[in-house]
Amino acid sequence: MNMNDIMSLIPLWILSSAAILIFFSISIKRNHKVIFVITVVSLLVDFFFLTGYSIKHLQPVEPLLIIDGFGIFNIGLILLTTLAVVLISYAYFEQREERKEEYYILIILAALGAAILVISKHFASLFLGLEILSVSLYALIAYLRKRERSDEAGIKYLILAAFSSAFLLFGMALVYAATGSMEFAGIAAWITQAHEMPMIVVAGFGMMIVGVGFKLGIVPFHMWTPDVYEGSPAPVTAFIATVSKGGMVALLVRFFNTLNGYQYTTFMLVFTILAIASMFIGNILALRQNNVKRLLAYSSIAHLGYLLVAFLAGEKLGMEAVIFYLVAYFITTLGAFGILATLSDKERDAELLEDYRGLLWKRPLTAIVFSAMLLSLAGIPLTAGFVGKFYVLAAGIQTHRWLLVIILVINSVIGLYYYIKLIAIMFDQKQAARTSQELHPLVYIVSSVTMAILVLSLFWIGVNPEGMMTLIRDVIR
Amino acid sequence: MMLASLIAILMVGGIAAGFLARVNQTACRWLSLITVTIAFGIILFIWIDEGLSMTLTDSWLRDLYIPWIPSFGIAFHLAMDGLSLLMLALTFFLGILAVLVSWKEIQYRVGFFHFNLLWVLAGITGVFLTMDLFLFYFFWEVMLIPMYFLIGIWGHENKQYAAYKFFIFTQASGLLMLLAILALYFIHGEQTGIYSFDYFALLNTTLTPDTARWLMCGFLIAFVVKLPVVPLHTWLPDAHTEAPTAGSVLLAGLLLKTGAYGLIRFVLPIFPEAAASIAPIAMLLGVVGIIYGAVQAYSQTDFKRLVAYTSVSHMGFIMLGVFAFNELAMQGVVMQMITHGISTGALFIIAGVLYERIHTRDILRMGGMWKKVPFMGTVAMVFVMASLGLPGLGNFIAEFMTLIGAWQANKLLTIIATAGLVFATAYSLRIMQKVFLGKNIEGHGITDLSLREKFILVPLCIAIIWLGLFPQQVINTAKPTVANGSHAKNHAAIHNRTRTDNVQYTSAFDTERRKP
Amino acid sequence: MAFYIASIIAILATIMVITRYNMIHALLYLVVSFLAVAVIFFMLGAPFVAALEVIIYAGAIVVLIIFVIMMLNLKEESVEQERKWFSKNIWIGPGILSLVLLGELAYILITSERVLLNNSVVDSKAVGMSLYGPYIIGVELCGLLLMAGIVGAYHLGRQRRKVVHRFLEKAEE
Amino acid sequence: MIKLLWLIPTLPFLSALILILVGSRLSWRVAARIGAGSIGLAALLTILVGYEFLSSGKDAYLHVAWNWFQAGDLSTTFAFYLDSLSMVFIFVITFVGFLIHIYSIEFMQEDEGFSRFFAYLNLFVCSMLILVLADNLVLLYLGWEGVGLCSYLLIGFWYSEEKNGYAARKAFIITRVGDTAMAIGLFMLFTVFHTLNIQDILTQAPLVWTTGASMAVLIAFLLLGGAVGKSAQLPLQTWLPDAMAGPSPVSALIHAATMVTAGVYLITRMHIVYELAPLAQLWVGIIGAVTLLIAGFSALTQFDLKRVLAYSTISQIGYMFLAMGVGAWSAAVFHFMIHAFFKALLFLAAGAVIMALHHEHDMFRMGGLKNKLPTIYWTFLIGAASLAALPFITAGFYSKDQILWLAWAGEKGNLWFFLAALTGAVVTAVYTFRMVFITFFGEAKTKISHVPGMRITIPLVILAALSLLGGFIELPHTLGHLTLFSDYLSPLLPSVTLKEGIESTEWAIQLVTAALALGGVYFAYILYVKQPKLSDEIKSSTFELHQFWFRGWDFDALYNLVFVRPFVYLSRINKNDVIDQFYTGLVQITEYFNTAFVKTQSGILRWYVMGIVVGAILIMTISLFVQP
Amino acid sequence: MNVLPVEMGLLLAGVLFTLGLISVLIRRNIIFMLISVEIMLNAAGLAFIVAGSRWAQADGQVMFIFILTMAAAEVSVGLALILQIYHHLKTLDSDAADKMSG
Repeated sequence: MNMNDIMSLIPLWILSSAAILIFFSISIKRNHKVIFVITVVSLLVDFFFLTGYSIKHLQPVEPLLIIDGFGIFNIGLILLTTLAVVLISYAYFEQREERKEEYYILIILAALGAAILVISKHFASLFLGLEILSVSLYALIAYLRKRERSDEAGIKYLILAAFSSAFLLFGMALVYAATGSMEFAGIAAWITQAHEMPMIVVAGFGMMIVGVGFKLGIVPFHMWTPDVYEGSPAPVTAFIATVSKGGMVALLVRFFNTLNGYQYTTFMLVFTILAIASMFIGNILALRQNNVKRLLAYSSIAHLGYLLVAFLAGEKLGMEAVIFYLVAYFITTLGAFGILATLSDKERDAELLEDYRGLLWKRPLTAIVFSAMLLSLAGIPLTAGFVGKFYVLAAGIQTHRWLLVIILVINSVIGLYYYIKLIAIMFDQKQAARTSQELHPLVYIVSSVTMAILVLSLFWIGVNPEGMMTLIRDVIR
Repeated sequence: MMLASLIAILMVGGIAAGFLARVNQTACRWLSLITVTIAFGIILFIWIDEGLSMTLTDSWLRDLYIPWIPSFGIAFHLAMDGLSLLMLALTFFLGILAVLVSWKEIQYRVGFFHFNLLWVLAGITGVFLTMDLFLFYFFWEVMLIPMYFLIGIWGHENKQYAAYKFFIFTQASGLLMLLAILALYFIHGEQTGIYSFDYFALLNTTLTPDTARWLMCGFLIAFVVKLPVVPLHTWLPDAHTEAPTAGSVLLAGLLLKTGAYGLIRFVLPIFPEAAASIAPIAMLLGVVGIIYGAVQAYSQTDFKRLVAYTSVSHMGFIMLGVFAFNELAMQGVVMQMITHGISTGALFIIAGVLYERIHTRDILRMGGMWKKVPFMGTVAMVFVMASLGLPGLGNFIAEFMTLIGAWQANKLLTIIATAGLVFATAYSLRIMQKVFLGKNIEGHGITDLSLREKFILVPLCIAIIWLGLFPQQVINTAKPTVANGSHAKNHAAIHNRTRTDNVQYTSAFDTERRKP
Repeated sequence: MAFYIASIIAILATIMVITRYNMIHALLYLVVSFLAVAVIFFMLGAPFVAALEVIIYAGAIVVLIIFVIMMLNLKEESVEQERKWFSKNIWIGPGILSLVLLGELAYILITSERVLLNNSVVDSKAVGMSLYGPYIIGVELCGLLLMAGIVGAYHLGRQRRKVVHRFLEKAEE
Repeated sequence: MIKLLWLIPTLPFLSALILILVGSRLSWRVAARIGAGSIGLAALLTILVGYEFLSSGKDAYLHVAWNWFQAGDLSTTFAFYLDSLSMVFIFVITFVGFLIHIYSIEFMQEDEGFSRFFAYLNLFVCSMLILVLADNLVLLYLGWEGVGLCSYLLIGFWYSEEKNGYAARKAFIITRVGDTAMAIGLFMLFTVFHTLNIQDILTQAPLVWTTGASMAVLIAFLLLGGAVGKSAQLPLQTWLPDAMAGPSPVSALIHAATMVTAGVYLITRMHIVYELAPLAQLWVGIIGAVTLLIAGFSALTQFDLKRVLAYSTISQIGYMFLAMGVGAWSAAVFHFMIHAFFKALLFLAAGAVIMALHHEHDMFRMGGLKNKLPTIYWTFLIGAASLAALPFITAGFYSKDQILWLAWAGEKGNLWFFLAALTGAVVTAVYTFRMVFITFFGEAKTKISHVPGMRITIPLVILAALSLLGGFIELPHTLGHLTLFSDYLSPLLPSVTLKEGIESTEWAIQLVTAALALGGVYFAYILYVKQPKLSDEIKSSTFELHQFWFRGWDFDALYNLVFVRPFVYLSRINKNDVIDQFYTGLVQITEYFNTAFVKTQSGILRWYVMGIVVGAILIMTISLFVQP
Repeated sequence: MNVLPVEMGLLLAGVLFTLGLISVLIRRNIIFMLISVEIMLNAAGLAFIVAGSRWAQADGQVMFIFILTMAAAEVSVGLALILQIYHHLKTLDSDAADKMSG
């Protein structure tokens, strides 16, 4: 590890230092505000540091990591997302009778894990990144100890994540046993050399897909999503829906491209089946859901299915589409859960459909932002979600994946129903009897500003996506 | 720039009206009225300025090209020809009436209502103007959302269901169109190396017959759902019935027309052979629509539902005419688009006016209104007659030209379609009988039209009679579009014109394109 | 030969683990299984890891679990309950699924090309060099992983107080 | 003056417009002046125009108002074309129309819809004028539909009665059926000639078609369809008897004098096409012959005074069709004119009777009015005599005689036509005088509530005079041989070529006709005055037949069964749109899947683990079987 | 030391893995589930050792150490969670934790 490596890893150092700093700061005095500020500042500093990197930057940190444009972009995405989550968390946790401070350590560590994930080029770093993320999430999910559901969600996630990690590890071991390398590039080289892929490697990759699929929450590894989404505190749910899944997607893209997985019908077939199943089952499950968090969970299953369509399309356009979709999806999901968090009160999260009835008339701006987010999820123009979906369809059509594309369209239509249902409830004339909150309004300014920025970027990317597209294209190269 | 300003005025006006309503509701109504009137004024200005002297070679009136997403070859490209001009004139005319008609009816969330109203109009304007397929899809969707809200918030009893149905039907079909657009884009890109969504570029795509047919189906389905064509029509009765009056007017008057417009603007020029190959089926569907809509209309007891089914029937003529492939039929179609917008819009307004007075749409509970409201009765009579195609009113010109054109293409179907006029008579007269004639069963005591309502309905009357007696101006305006097969390709001619907008004009063909 | 004996012991012990009603018994069998695996590690030329297996798996982790069991103060009825849950039917589905999976795995492994293991020993020094050479970042990450685990466990495992009011809670701290 | 031709239809139109817009605020006096005055002016103008036209000696005069619409090949003008044929028609329309308007002022005085009535009536006159003046078929179609509309409006004038509305709609819809055929005819004409200008078609037709060309026949049949609908001929005759629901002046103007003869106008106008399509022309004759018989017999059995007249109208138009069928164009037009006089007279007189008797329609509740309403009686009698074609003194005799003679002697005539016409003549005489005798003779059964005033009697007298004297402008060879009318039309309408050596029989035919007419009157006299019991016996002995005729040969029932019921049934059962079921089904399927999938989200951890295992097995199996 | 084929080592790992898997599926007691997952992780570690042994590399052992770390962290958090759940539900039955479904 030379100086260059160390320099390249500074964003990670900053993150880990921030975690440790908070750790110590807690041991001195617990102060929510201070720790919040530390977290925000460190994330910001980290991000600004990151923007200093050139997109063309390429610095492998042998053998585990590689810092390249793609990685930098994704780390940036993760940092911003984490920042947004942290910002909406402040108001959320301020009103809860729970120690708040550990939360920030855990979330920084989780972000760090995801960051590792997106720049790893080795099984070991992949695994460690994944586990840092997971272990932090176990605690985050169950963070609100007063709620039974939190524990339930936590233990479910823990057992299932460990279970799927075991699959991932076993798969890795098989691949390693056959190829003698744990580096992506090394494996790729071995396979190229061997001309055909031995079955044991295929099986190894297959088992790894189980682990990956679990993190992505695609069918049939999706069953945890609704329960965990429901049980977690709203900001954590946002985090799971975005960073955790997005990190995995980025990893998958890197891994698959390094291996050039597109030439193997087996994997294409597997992913096609998973994509189709995810789209259908996710959307159909969401149809009559009355819990907004679960609804969003099901919708996220479907969205990952859409994402897989772009992923399967492959080629450059497909990769661009994946990343663009991811960005749009991040913004949208953060927005949606942000609203959910803002509306939550001390007792419980605002997760029932009924909580939203007539919201437009009570809190018009909130309702409009939420509607914008839902419309973006539904892929309606003017929003980022539309451009994302357009991108995905374009990628699918370019490579003639008609089946997937048609199924995507059908599912978009099914999906419309429940997004619209939620919007319709907000526009209903009757109003929910939910009382407004008692906290000092200043607390909400942070959340409100965050939401405003999110919704503006949602529209900005929806109306003028050219900049983002160019950026992504440079990143993919 | 004028074209973009049309859209911009409506959008800005919508937002402004939305906020203004918090201060003063009446001011909000006036603001939206003024906004639409300004747009109408602009269109009239353009029409008078040069529409009256249009010639075949000089058929594109205005053009605006601003690159938007260059990496996909997407541009903000608006252009106007006679057809667009007519459609826009209709749009703003009905738009003004829609604002007026809501003056008393909408007392609830006035600001948001007018915001949606103006944005629907903006979306429709965009649809009628855009010459970039991506942008077209964009506007196509943009007009749906506010429309959804109009139905879903200010509708009648079963509004949610109707709004869902409307939204899902149109979205589903729209997405299929998007697929077709994308496929066309890539095919064209692979052929020429120029990746562009520009309408004029894509016109030159060479397609194998099979591909062409599939792609056309994608476009077609979006348009026929909107039109609507039996059996894809079932969203329409619900949506029309449940929408508030302004919503029904916009739906019937304009949204349905976007489907017809799409057929003329996109399906025929881009896929001429494929369209010709399915013409018999399409015409058959048109005829089925004519008959089926009429039969359905006859049995309805809900006034608005009845009128909605008449729309289905009337739109069948459009299908029939478009696929007859001759100028006469096409002129008939254009005429039908306008006259149907006026006549059906008027009938919905009458239904709304009645509903405001007696709070029911059930025609079995009406009857004998004439004695109380002779003026309304007379007006209704005019539009009922228009809907059954009485000569002297605009609809006759439309139907006559359509049928006489269709006769050249397919005799049997034309005969059946003509027979549909008998059914049209049956249901139209039923409206008159049940609502205005007969006995006043429930003893409704109602007042005749107020000044505002007269101000809405009388211009409609005048318009429909005017179109029936002096349709030539409309025909002339539409002529370059429908009469000349290579009209669309004449677009290049506009480059040489000095009188384009002030914007730096970049050609549609030399922007930066990228092979993805 | 020793490998096969150790393997059989490991498998049998594991089977015992998964069939016990009494948790403590199961854990003891687990220790046996881990020990057998440690033997195998040794035979595979990984003495350092064999030691770690004994210390951490068989030692620390199992002890931790036993500790928790004791904390929860589980009594006889829990064994009874375990027995009750252990009906015959419960085996059918999972059994079939697992057998299919195992069969596939075995098929894949057995049909793959036969490679004999080297006899070379990778001693602790090599492991150390590797750990603190290329894998140094991994080690650091392990530290963070453990930190996450500790913070999490600390937060979740903290005894809950009866909280009357949030301000009171603050006062107590 | 002739330049003002366009004013003739415009005046009624303007009047209609004024009355519609502000009519409700005008007093009845002003409304009446506007309504009737405009027609009066139009009539005056017609006479002036006619005078100038006749004196100019030109064949035709064309006034182009504006280009209506022009698209593709189709070019249509809003233009009025005046020639001798349309001259006759506009004369009848404006003149008889004017008389009827005057009559209506009194007849409708008490009605609250007074101005509305005049508005409709004016609109009707306008449309009818456009119809006959149209220079092209599209404009003709405009008038054609316009009169249909007004007919609808006027039949249903008293709209609060459900059955009036029904009759009105029936009239409109049934005529629309014919119009549809006609429209298709227009399409075909356009396909052949690329124009719809009447004169162009007529000049080109002989060049394009040879006699009997199938296209010509087809088109002729389709136009005949339109004519049959408007003129209430078989098989579309059923609407006219019901149309009597409208006020009597309406029946007089629309359903006797003018609109119902539009079919005659159309066919006469297009006679060149029919000359080229002998088969179609033959069918014109056949339809006329059959219709005149069927309607005649139905007229025999009616109770309602106006229904008798309605059937009689159908029957008389049948004569006109018969005449056209044998190529006796001018005879048809002549009969049209005379018929317009006497039938308008009869209707107006009947209206006066009905009004006098407190809106009593049933003849058998009238009676004995001879002395109480002498003016009405005498004028009615004159009209009846003209209708029954009493020999030598009535105009009806001369016009009908011409038809009978040409049906026998014309080249295209045949024995069957002649026999039908002859039988019809007898029947006509019988039912006409049955009507006269029952209404005016015998005992008075209802009290008179309203004695008609000047506005009613003057038009009656004028029309009566015309019914008597109108015939003397065209006299047969045997009786003076005056051919003013046919000469006048001869440049336009060809005369009939007679069969070889048949002239000598003309006087015999005339004698037979005269005798039969008188015999019919006598027969009626015996049955209804002398021995009323006899008529009752006949009635009861042939009850079924009687009822069958009374119901108009059960055409209504037939159409109900074949067309109306299935349509209504179909539309009723499908009220909720069966196609929607398909989409509802899709939704249900999706919901079913939803229910099924929701069960998998049981919340039980082991089950979730199972899901992952299943996924793993799936992937492994695929890996096993699908080689990369 | 006997020479033995790699497949046998991997097969043993596979068998142990499957046994752990069965156990997760059939156990309702959360602690048992945790233990079973540990068995699986251990099996995966075994596989890594075998693979490392095949290539005579230290990487397999390094991976094992990482797995070990992760298992330890996992168990600690897991047990803490189990304590919470026992507190709430008064049982270790995983099926009792089904408050969230649908």
